[in-house]
Amino acid sequence: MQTHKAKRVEITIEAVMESRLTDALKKAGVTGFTVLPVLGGSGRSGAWNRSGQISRASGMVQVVCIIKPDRLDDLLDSAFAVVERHIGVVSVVDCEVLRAERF
Amino acid sequence: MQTHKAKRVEITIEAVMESRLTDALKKAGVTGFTVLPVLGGSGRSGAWNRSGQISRASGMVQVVCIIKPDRLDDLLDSAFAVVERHIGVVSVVDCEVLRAERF
Amino acid sequence: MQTHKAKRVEITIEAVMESRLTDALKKAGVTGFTVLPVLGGSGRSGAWNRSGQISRASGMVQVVCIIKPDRLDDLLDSAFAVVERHIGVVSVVDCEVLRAERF
Amino acid sequence: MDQLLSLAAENLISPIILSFVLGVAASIARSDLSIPEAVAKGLSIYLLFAIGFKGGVSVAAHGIDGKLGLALLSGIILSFVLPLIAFALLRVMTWMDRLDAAAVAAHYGSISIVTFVAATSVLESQGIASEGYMVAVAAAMEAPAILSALWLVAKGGGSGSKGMDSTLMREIMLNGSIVLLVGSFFIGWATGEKGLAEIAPFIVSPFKGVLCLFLLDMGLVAGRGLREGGRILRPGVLAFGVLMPLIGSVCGLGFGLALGLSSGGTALMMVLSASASYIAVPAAMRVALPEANPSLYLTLSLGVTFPFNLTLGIPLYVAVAQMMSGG
Amino acid sequence: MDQLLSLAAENLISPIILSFVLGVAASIARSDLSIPEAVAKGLSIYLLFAIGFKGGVSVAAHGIDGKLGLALLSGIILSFVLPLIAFALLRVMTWMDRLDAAAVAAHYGSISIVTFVAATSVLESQGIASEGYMVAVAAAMEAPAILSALWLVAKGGGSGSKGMDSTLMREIMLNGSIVLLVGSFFIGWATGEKGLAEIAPFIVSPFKGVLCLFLLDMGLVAGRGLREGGRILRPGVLAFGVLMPLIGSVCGLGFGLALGLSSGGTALMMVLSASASYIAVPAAMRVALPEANPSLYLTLSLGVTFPFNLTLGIPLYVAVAQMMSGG
Amino acid sequence: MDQLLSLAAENLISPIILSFVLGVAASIARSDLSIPEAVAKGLSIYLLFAIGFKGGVSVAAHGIDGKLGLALLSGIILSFVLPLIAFALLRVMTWMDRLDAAAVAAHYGSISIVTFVAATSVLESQGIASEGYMVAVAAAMEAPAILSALWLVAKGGGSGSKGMDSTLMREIMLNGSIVLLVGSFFIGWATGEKGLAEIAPFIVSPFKGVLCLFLLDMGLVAGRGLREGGRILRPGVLAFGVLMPLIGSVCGLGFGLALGLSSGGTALMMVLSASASYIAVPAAMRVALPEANPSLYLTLSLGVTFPFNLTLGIPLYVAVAQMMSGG
Ligand SMILES: Nc1ncnc2c1ncn2[C@@H]1O[C@H](COP(=O)(O)O)[C@@H](O)[C@H]1O
Ligand SMILES: Nc1ncnc2c1ncn2[C@@H]1O[C@H](COP(=O)(O)O)[C@@H](O)[C@H]1O
Ligand SMILES: Nc1ncnc2c1ncn2[C@@H]1O[C@H](COP(=O)(O)O)[C@@H](O)[C@H]1O
Ligand code: NA
Ligand code: NA
Ligand code: NA
Repeated sequence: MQTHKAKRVEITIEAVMESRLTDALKKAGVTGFTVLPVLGGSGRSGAWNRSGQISRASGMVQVVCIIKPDRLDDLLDSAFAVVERHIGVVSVVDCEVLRAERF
Repeated sequence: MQTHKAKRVEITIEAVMESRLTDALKKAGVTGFTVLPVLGGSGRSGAWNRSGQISRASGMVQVVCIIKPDRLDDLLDSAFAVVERHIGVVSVVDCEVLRAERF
Repeated sequence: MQTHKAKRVEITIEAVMESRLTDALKKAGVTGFTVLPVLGGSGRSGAWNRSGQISRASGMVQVVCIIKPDRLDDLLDSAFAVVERHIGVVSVVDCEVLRAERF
Repeated sequence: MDQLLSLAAENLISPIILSFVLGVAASIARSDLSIPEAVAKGLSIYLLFAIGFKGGVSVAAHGIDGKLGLALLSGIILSFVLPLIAFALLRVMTWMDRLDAAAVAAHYGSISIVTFVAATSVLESQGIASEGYMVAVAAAMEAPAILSALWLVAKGGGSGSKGMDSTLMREIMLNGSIVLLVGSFFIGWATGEKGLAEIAPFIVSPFKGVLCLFLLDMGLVAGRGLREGGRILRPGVLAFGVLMPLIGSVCGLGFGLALGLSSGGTALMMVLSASASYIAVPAAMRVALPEANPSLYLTLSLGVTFPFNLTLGIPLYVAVAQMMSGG
Repeated sequence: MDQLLSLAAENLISPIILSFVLGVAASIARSDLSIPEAVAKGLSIYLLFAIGFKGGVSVAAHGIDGKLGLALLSGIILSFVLPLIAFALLRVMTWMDRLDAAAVAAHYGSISIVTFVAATSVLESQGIASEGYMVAVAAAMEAPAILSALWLVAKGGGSGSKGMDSTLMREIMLNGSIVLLVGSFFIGWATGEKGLAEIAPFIVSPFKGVLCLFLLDMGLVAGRGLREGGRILRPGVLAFGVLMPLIGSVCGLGFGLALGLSSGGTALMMVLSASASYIAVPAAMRVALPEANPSLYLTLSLGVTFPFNLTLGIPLYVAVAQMMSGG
Repeated sequence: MDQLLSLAAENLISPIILSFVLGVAASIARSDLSIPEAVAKGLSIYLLFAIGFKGGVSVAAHGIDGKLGLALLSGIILSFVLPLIAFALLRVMTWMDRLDAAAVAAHYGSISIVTFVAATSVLESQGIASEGYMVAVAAAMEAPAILSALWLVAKGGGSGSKGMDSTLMREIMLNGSIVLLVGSFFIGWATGEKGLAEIAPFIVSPFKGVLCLFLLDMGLVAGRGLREGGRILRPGVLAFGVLMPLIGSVCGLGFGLALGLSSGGTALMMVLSASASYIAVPAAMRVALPEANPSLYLTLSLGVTFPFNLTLGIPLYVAVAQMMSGG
């Protein structure tokens, strides 16, 4: 099957920052992303988990964008501007996609 | 630790198509997969999110399969037959796995 | 944007083993990880899904750790000690991260 | 007329309607108020179970009259026929292509169970009796409309339709809400008043309150849909969303009178015909007509027709049913 | 006998049982009806809280008789001993290996709290009183069976057992359902009738209705298990799933009579002994005996023994307890 | 004094308090008892809807006196001013830097709606009336404190503050709990006693029971926070967590007396001033002051001040309000 090179960017970010991040992505011309729920985690700022929580203060989500390689830098710049002072993790993986016209 | 080359295929697909996709995967001899929930997303067909929804019409899930590299084409063919006319994203990443006998 | 090489390890493991795994990771000096929920799946031990379940016996979670490449072996050793006799999948992907000082 | 207006006004300031309005307003103002998906599903399971059970108990109490079979048949006919009317209207009134028009039409042949629930609670508070088996009629009307719509697409060349296969057929017929509604109807029927007495403090007393929260949620979802899909609501489309329920209700009225249903039953038949699906049909359309535009049918059904029925439609249908059936 | 049959029949057409049946039927027919995990957990938290609380209130009202300690001890002994019987039976009646047999045996020594809840509601509707502290006995019986099973594996060479460590021990003893049951028992005890009066409209009146929805969910899960794991139910295994609760109930009866419990208390002791765990023990087995086959123990416990107890077992145990304790 | 103690003791052994204690104990003992996030949110939606609605109904019943506007204004002033006091205290009593102190201070100017709910249920069970519009005051007090805190940071050089932008402002003002509280307040007001009668079996009778489960959940979350964040509770910090609510309550008392509120209303004004936010403010702080340490403010607010108010604070404030307002 014909596949095409792309980048899979995964941004783990505080739930309160989700809409700010996706707005920034849209401004940077990123048209597609998927948001995954996160149950809990641990990092330099300690451990957390969502069970029983009602405040959005302590949850995170994972935003996954698959993009053409040449769009990567724009995306990282705009994502970085949002996560800069916040906790969270940004990682990039090389991938292959079907239906390249969609990205 | 001894690891083995494999492919990680990630298919983001409408929830209503999940069982059709997994049936197709099983027919193609794919024996293992994991289904992750998706909270929301955005793409050419607009933005969506699951909060408060009761209909299955507008949700998506992510199906992740790790397979031996030589099985990739079969998998992609059968996955493509299902997603072809539907919205959704298929991506493939090179990975290494422990316990290769399981795949 | 400046990125740094890292490894993304994804461990799909039974929910009952989650705390044992994360304890082992912490002992091995892994300081950051994220836990994702899993809806269902299928493997050699059959198919399962969480809907309507109240027992923790049949669910799984996905633990994702991003680490410096040189820490990979320690991580895999300690993860393997936990998953060894259990069902579950461990995969490793090469990735790039922003803010390398965090890993 | 005066009575009708005051009835509508009274209907409008009920906690149920206002909860829906609150939801819509919160969404449109972009508040982050939201009800978790699991909770919304839990509420809908409660409502389906309760309404089915109570319908069954009422059948157990009043016995089945010969009309049950005819009522079911009428529902099925309506569900088959209404999409044809809707389709014709859409092609005339809007710019929709065949595929989109068929997908929207399917929704209007099928039914909205919450509209039905809201109508039963209006009937109750006005002390108007109705046939308990109307919930079975509701269940029977869920699916046929889908077949009509697929037939419309197939007739037009079928491009865009993946058509009906046995898996989809099973999915539609055994869709969770139909099974729960019919199942609890039979449980209510089998256990009767005695069964009801055991669980009434759960399914009867708090019913209206739960309905409020559920309508709050529907308002939130509808408001989000309007915010995002509002631009599809060109005048023609909007007009269809209000006209079609009126036409549906007239068809329902005809069948109700012909069958000699009680005035409550006639009103419910009107409500079912006037209402548009937002659970079963949208999911079926995603499978069978994946290229039809979901925001068209979701916005119309949930954002236009549902609120219209909830606020103006139901009191109107109840008043007309009473007038015409001499209730 | 006649009375027993009519009692069983009456039991069978209650909303509670029929809800379970609906769930099983929906699953087997592959309907997509499902209750979200979060809602199912919410329902179980409600039931545990309510049953624990009411048990505590009843102890506050009737005082503690000297039998509480003995009843707890009896429960613990039963939980230790029943797995040994179950294990022996399994090795004779089925082809299971040591590991699987031990894992299954653990389930039958422990208890199913929903079976207990269903039994209390049968007792209530028949106006049969029981000792409030039976919920504490239920909690005490959850864990010991696990130790017996691990001992059985260890004795046999231990291959396959990761054995008991302090983490697992803590997890089992402080498992959510035990803590909630015991905690709410103490809250009920401390606040007594006055506390109950405050929250009765929440934990008493809607109780049976909530139980219906919960059993609907259990039916859905059990049906799915049967659909997927049904092939493990060879005749020997199936026979075990029905025989073992009967044997358990006889042991429970012996202890109940020996202690001089009320007929309700004796019935509950029988129910606890007859029931098989499906929450705490399966989770412990995944940790301690990861190589044992989960579909064996889950299908047996939830797909065979639970429905057997729910439909035929409970009325039988109640009738026998009344007969034997002269109630 | 004696009366106060017995009142406190009585308060302490209520199911509500004990449920919270059970949650804390279970968490600290590392039990895996947990309430799913969706269920916890569902419970909080129920409580907000019910308390808002009942407040509105009470306003509909007793009419609005001229004090409503003044009470709202008082609330807003208190919410603006209390953070300044809290900030000064924190800088004196603890080693916190400017940023952390401001973030904590914001919480104490704002309010905890569950503390408010618990207080209303104490008032109710003692038969003390209060102004229905106090829920509107509660809503009005949620946000201003955040502005004060950001001003404190900006004044100090602003490093660490991303400050207030219009998006954040909208998020805070239209935050889900404010919208639901105010929205249901208006629904209650509009539909009055008649609306209440329709849904009372849902929002009135089971209210306290639902509150128990919600407090169980809050106990679980608070206990987890204490287990993980307990080390931040140095003596100075701990002392602040108890002293600040007392100071807040005195301020609230002043305003309550000055406005001539009923003794119940005065008590609620004290409770609002004494309580610390744990929903809206923490989320706003993560956005606006991301570098402030969340475990400081969450542990203090939920792990120290909330339990203090729940157990000792509320009975104290009620007693003082009654004494001072001659109730
Ligand atoms: N190395 C890592 N791998 C995966 N997730 C991480 C990692 N570090 C941090 N996270 C996630 O990001 C959150 C915040 O991290 P931190 O900023 O280090 O406190 C954690 O709670 C995790 O959910
Ligand atoms: N580039 C992308 N990266 C990640 N997810 C995507 C991307 N494009 C689409 N998606 C997901 O697939 C769904 C449907 O996409 P579309 O077919 O473009 O409307 C979206 O709502 C997203 O959840
Ligand atoms: N090849 C695979 N790709 C992705 N997930 C898998 C794979 N194999 C197993 N899994 C997951 O791991 C669980 C246990 O697998 P198994 O040990 O094969 O029964 C399955 O239910 C899946 O959720
Ligand atoms: Na219709
Ligand atoms: Na047992
Ligand atoms: Na305050």
